Amino acid sequence: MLDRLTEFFFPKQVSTFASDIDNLYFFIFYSSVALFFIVVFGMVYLSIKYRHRKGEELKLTSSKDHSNLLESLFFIIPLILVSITFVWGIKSYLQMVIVPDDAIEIKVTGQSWFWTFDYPDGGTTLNELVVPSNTPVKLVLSSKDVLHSFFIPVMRSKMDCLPNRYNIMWFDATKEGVYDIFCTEYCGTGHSQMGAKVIVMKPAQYDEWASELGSEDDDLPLDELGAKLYTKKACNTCHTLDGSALVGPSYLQTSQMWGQERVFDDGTSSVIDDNYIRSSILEPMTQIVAGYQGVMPTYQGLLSDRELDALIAFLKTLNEDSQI
Amino acid sequence: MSEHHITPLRTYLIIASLLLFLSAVTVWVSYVDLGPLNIVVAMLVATVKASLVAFFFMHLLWDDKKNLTMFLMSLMFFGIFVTITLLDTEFRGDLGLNPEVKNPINNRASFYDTLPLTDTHGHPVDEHSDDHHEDKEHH
Amino acid sequence: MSEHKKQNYLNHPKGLMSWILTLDHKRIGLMYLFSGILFFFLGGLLALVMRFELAAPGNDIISNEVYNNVYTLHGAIMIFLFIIPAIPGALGNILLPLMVGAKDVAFPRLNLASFYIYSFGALFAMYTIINGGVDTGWTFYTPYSTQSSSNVVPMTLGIFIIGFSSILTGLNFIATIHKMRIPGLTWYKLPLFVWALYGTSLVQITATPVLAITMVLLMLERFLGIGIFDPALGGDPVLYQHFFWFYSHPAVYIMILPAFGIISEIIPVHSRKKIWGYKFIAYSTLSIAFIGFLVWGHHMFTSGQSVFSQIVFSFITYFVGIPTGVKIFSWILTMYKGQVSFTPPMMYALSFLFLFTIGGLTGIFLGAVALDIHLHDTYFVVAHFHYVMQGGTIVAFLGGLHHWWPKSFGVMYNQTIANIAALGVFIGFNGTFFPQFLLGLRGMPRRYATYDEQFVELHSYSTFWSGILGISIFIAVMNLFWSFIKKNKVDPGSNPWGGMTLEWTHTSSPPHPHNFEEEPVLQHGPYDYDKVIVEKTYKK
Amino acid sequence: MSDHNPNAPSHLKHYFHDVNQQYETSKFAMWAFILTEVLTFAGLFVAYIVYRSWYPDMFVDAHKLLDVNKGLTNTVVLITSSLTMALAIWAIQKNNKKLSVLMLVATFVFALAFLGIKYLEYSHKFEVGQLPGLYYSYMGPDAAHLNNPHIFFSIYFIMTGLHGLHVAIGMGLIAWLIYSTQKGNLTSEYYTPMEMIGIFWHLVDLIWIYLFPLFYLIG
Repeated sequence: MLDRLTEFFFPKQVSTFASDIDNLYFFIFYSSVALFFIVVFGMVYLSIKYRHRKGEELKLTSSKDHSNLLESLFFIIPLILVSITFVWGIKSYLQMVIVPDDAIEIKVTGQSWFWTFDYPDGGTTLNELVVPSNTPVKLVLSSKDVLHSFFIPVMRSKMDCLPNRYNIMWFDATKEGVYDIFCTEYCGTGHSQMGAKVIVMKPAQYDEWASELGSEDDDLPLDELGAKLYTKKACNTCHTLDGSALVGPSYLQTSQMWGQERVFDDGTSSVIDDNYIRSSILEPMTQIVAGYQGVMPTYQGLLSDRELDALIAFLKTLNEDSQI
Repeated sequence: MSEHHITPLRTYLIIASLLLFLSAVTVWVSYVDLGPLNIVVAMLVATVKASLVAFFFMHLLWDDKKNLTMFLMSLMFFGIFVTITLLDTEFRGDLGLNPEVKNPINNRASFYDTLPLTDTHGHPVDEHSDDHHEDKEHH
Repeated sequence: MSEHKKQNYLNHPKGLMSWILTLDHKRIGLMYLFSGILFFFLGGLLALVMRFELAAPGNDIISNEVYNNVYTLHGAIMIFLFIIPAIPGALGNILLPLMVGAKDVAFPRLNLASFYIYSFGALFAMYTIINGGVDTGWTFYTPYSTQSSSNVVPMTLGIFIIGFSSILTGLNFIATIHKMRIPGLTWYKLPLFVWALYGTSLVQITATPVLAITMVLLMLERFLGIGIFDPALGGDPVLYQHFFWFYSHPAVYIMILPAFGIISEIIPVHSRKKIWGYKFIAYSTLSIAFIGFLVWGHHMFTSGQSVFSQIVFSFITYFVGIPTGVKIFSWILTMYKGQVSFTPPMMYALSFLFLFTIGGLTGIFLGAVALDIHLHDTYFVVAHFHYVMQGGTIVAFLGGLHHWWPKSFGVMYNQTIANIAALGVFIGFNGTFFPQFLLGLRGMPRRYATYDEQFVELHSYSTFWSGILGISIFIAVMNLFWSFIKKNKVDPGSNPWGGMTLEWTHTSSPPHPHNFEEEPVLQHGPYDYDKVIVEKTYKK
Repeated sequence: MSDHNPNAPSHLKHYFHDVNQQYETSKFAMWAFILTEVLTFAGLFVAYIVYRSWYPDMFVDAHKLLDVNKGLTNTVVLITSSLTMALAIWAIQKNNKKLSVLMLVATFVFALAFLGIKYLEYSHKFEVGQLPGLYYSYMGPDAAHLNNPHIFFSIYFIMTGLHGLHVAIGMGLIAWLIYSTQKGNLTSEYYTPMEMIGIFWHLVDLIWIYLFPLFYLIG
C-alpha cells in the first residue's frame, strides 16, 4: 500500500536516498494526520457537545482552565515526534552531503535560461545531463550571472548555483530513463523555460556515448546539424522560427533580411551576413538589435566552428523554405 | 516635585576624564602588535567606555530597570544576529568534504583590471612616461 | 446624559479635518482598516490573475514578464502593505487603549505620524505599479535585484518607509501596554489580545530596523555598486539572504501573533468559558516572538549554507512548533463545558483552528533539512505559507472584524450571510491550496509562468476553487459594509456577544471619543465566565 | 468629562494620570527607540565582521589609509560633547537656564567640529579616489595589491556616513533645544525633551566609541 501511496505523492524514486526521504515524509505525514484528527475531532466534538441549546439561558460555566497532565502531554508528545523527525532528517541530510570519493565529477553551469554540462573527458552538452546508472555522480554547480537552482525531482535533490562560489550536489541514479530538471531559484523572464533533461544510461552505453561525444555529428550535413543545434543549444528558448519575436528576434526574420541592413539599439547598423551572425553569437552584447533587451549570453567556447557554420547554413535554409 | 535622580557634577567629570583616558589607552595599545589579541583588547576597552556612557551619562544605573532590560535586549539580538550569521559564513565547505564550496570563483572585482596605477595623491602614474617628477610639482 | 450618550468617536468631532488630523486611536485604527482592506483587494485581484494564468500551461493570458511582475506585486502588496501594517494597525489601534482602560495610546501624535508614513510609503508602491512594476520577487534576491531594470528602487524605498510606520506603531503599543494600564489591571488580568500585541510590537521594533538597513544596502548596491551583496564585485548573495530573512522570519510572527490574539479573544467569548491555560498561551506568545529570531536559516536550506548552520537552524526550528501546538490544544479545550454559539466570529475561529493546524504541521515537513531540499521553492512551500498566512492570519482577521464590528461601528451585520461566506471561504481556501501541496511534492517549482503538462489537472482544480475563495471573501467583506446602510441598521447594544473585557463591559458601541466616561474600575478578570454572568445585549 | 483638572501642570497630557507617568513613559519609549537604532547599526556591524573575516589582510592594509589622528580628535570631540550635554541636563535640573543654554551651545559647537573633521577626511578620500563601490580608483603603491578594497571603503563610508547623519540630526535637535530653553519652555519642572535628546546624543557617541577602534585601530 505504501508504494501505491508513494506514486500518488512523489515522482519516481531514482536516486539511492530518495526512498529514505520518502519514508521520512510518510513518518511525518502519518504523525501529522494523527495530530490533525485529534485537533479536528476535539474541536467538532467539544463545540457540538457544549453548544448553546435553543432557549437555554446563560449559566456559569466550569472554572476548569488547566490540567497539568494535559499540558505536559501537549508539550511532550510533539517534542518526541519532532525530535525523531529532526534526528532522522539530519541523518539522511548527511547522507546527501557526504559525496563518495569514486563519483564522476560533472561541472554544471546555469546561465540566463539554459544549463551547460562539462563532462570529465572534455565534452559539453546543453540542457542535457547524461549520467551512467548505478554510479555516483558529483555535480559541481556554479552560475554565470544570477542565482539559479538545479532541481531534479526524481533524485529528490536541489542546490542553488551561485555566481561567486561552487556548490556541490551528488546522486546515484538507479533506474535508466529520461527525467526532468527544473530551475527553482527565480532568475528572470525565462525562469519557467529553464528546464532540462537528465538521461540515465547503462554504464556501457554511457562510456560509448561519452567517447564519441565530440564527433558524433561529423557525418551530418551542415543545415541538418544546424537544425539539431537550434534545439540542443537552447536557441529555441529565445528565438522562434515562425517570425514572432520572443526574447530575441526571430530567425525567420533574420534570414528573410539576409544581405540587408539591420539597425542596433545604439544607432549603428551592419549588413546581415555570415560574419554578423558569427559575431552576434560569440559577442552578442556588441550588436543588440533595436527594440530588444541585451540579455543574450555569449556562446564563446560552447560552439565549435563547425557548429557555427551549421547554424549559419540552417539560418539560410529558413529563407528558401519559406519562399517555396 | 521632580524626584528624578540628579547625578552630582563630580560623577560626570570623573566619567568624562575616564573616557578620555581610555581613548588614549586604546590608541596606545593599538601600536603594540599583539596579533589577534589586538582586536579583542580594542573591543574590551570600547565596551568599558560604552558601558560607562550608558550607565552614567544615560542614567541607566539609577533608572527604572525596564530601560536597562530594553538596552540589554538590543545587545542580545545584535549578538544573535552576529553569532548565527557567522555559523554560516565561517563554516562554509565544512566537514572538509567539498573544498570547492570554500574558495570563491573570481574573487577580485573586474573593474580593477582597468584601473590605472596612481601615486599616493590619487593621480594616475604612467610607469613608462618620464615626466614622473613633474606630477609631484603640480600641487 | 442622553445627548451625551449619542456622542461617539464617529460623529463627535465633525468635519473632514477632524478625521485627517485626528489624534483619536480609534479613528486612526479605522484609517488603517480601510486602507488595509483596499490593498488586500488589490493583492487579491493580482492573485486571481495569476491563478487564471496558471489554469493551463503556456502563456495564454499574460506573458512571462507580466507574470513575474504580477507575482512580485502580489507578494509585496499583501505582505508589506496589508498583513504587517494593517492588522496590528487596525484592530490594535482600535482595541488596545479600550482593553487596558486608557483614554488613548501613549503617543497619539506619533500614532498619526505612523499612519501617514505608512500611506507615504504606500504611494511609492503604487508608483511602482504604474511605472511598470517590479519583477524580482518580494524577496529582492541579489544579484538579480541589482541587475533588474524594473522599479526595484521605488519599491524598496516604499518598503523602507513603511518599515518606520511599523516601528512607530510597535513603540506606541509597548509604551501603552507597559505604562497606561488602569490600576489593578496586572499582567495576568490583561486580555490575551493585549499579550499578542505586546509580542508583535517587540518583534516589530527589533526586526524592522534590520529590514530598513537591508533595503538601504540594496539601494546603495544598485547606485554605487558597493559590492556587499553583488557577487561580481566580491560580495555574497547568501549574505543578502541572511540579512533579508533575519527580518522576514520574525515578520511572519508579526503576522501570526495578532491572529493568535484574536482567536484567544473570540473562542472564550463565544463559548462563554474561561480560556484554558491562560499563562501557557501568554508565555508561548513571548517564546514564539523570541525563538522566531533564531530560525531564519530554514528559508535558505538549499542556498549553499554551511552544513553546521543548516543543522542548527533545523534544530531550533522545531522548537518554534511546540508553543504553537500548546496554544491550539488550549483553544480547543477552552470549549470544554462551555456554551458554544456558532456566530460568524466563532465560525472563523473554528476554520482558523482547522487551517492553521494544517499550515503548522506542514511546517514540520519543511523543517527537516533532507525533506526541505526536495520541497524548497516548490508549490509545497507556496501551499504551506498560504495555509499559515491566509488560512491563519486573514481568516482570524475576518473573524476579528466580525467580532468587533458591532463595537467599532455600533451596527450589527447580517449573521446568516456572514456564516455562509465563512463557509465559502473555508471550502474555497481548501480547494485552492490543498492541491498545491501535491503539486509541490511532485516537483512543480515556484514562480513559474508556464509549466509541464503533468501538472495541469491540479492547477485547474486550484484555479476553479480560487474563484470561489475570491467571491466568498468579497461577499464576507461586502456583507460587513452592508450593515452601514440606513434601512438595515440594527443596534447591537454595548455588549452583543457577552464579552468580559473592558471594551465590552465599560464602553458604549461605538465608544465615546475619550473611551470611558470615567476611569473604569476592574471588577473581574478578562474571562471569568465561571464567576459572573454577563448578559448579551443582542438577541438574534 | 472632568479629566482636565485645573491645577495640572500645563505640559501634562490629558490621557496621562500624572507627570511622573508621562515622564516614565517617554523615557521607556526612548529606550525602545534606542533599541531600534542599535539594531539598525547591528546590520552594518554584521556586514563589517563578515567581510573582515573574508578579506582579513585587505582590511588590515586598507585601514592604514585612514588617518588615526583625525579619528582620535573626533573621539575626544564627541566625548566632550557628551559631557557638555550631560552638564546641560544637570544645569536645567538645577534650574540654571543660562548655564544649560551655554552647555547646549558647547555641545552644538563640538558636534559641528566633529562634522568638520569628518568633512576633511571625506574630501581627502574623494580627492585621492578611495571611494565606495565602483567609484573606487585609488591604486597607490600601498593599495594596488589589495583585493577588493572598495568593499572596505563602502562599509567605512556607509557606517561613518550613517553615523554622521545621526550627528547632524542630533545637531538639529540640540538647536531646537537651545531655542526652547532660551524661551523658557524647559524648566527644572519639565525638561523631558532635553533628557530624551540627551539619551539620543549619548547613543551617537556610544556608536562612535565602537566605530573608532574598528576602523582606525585595527593594527
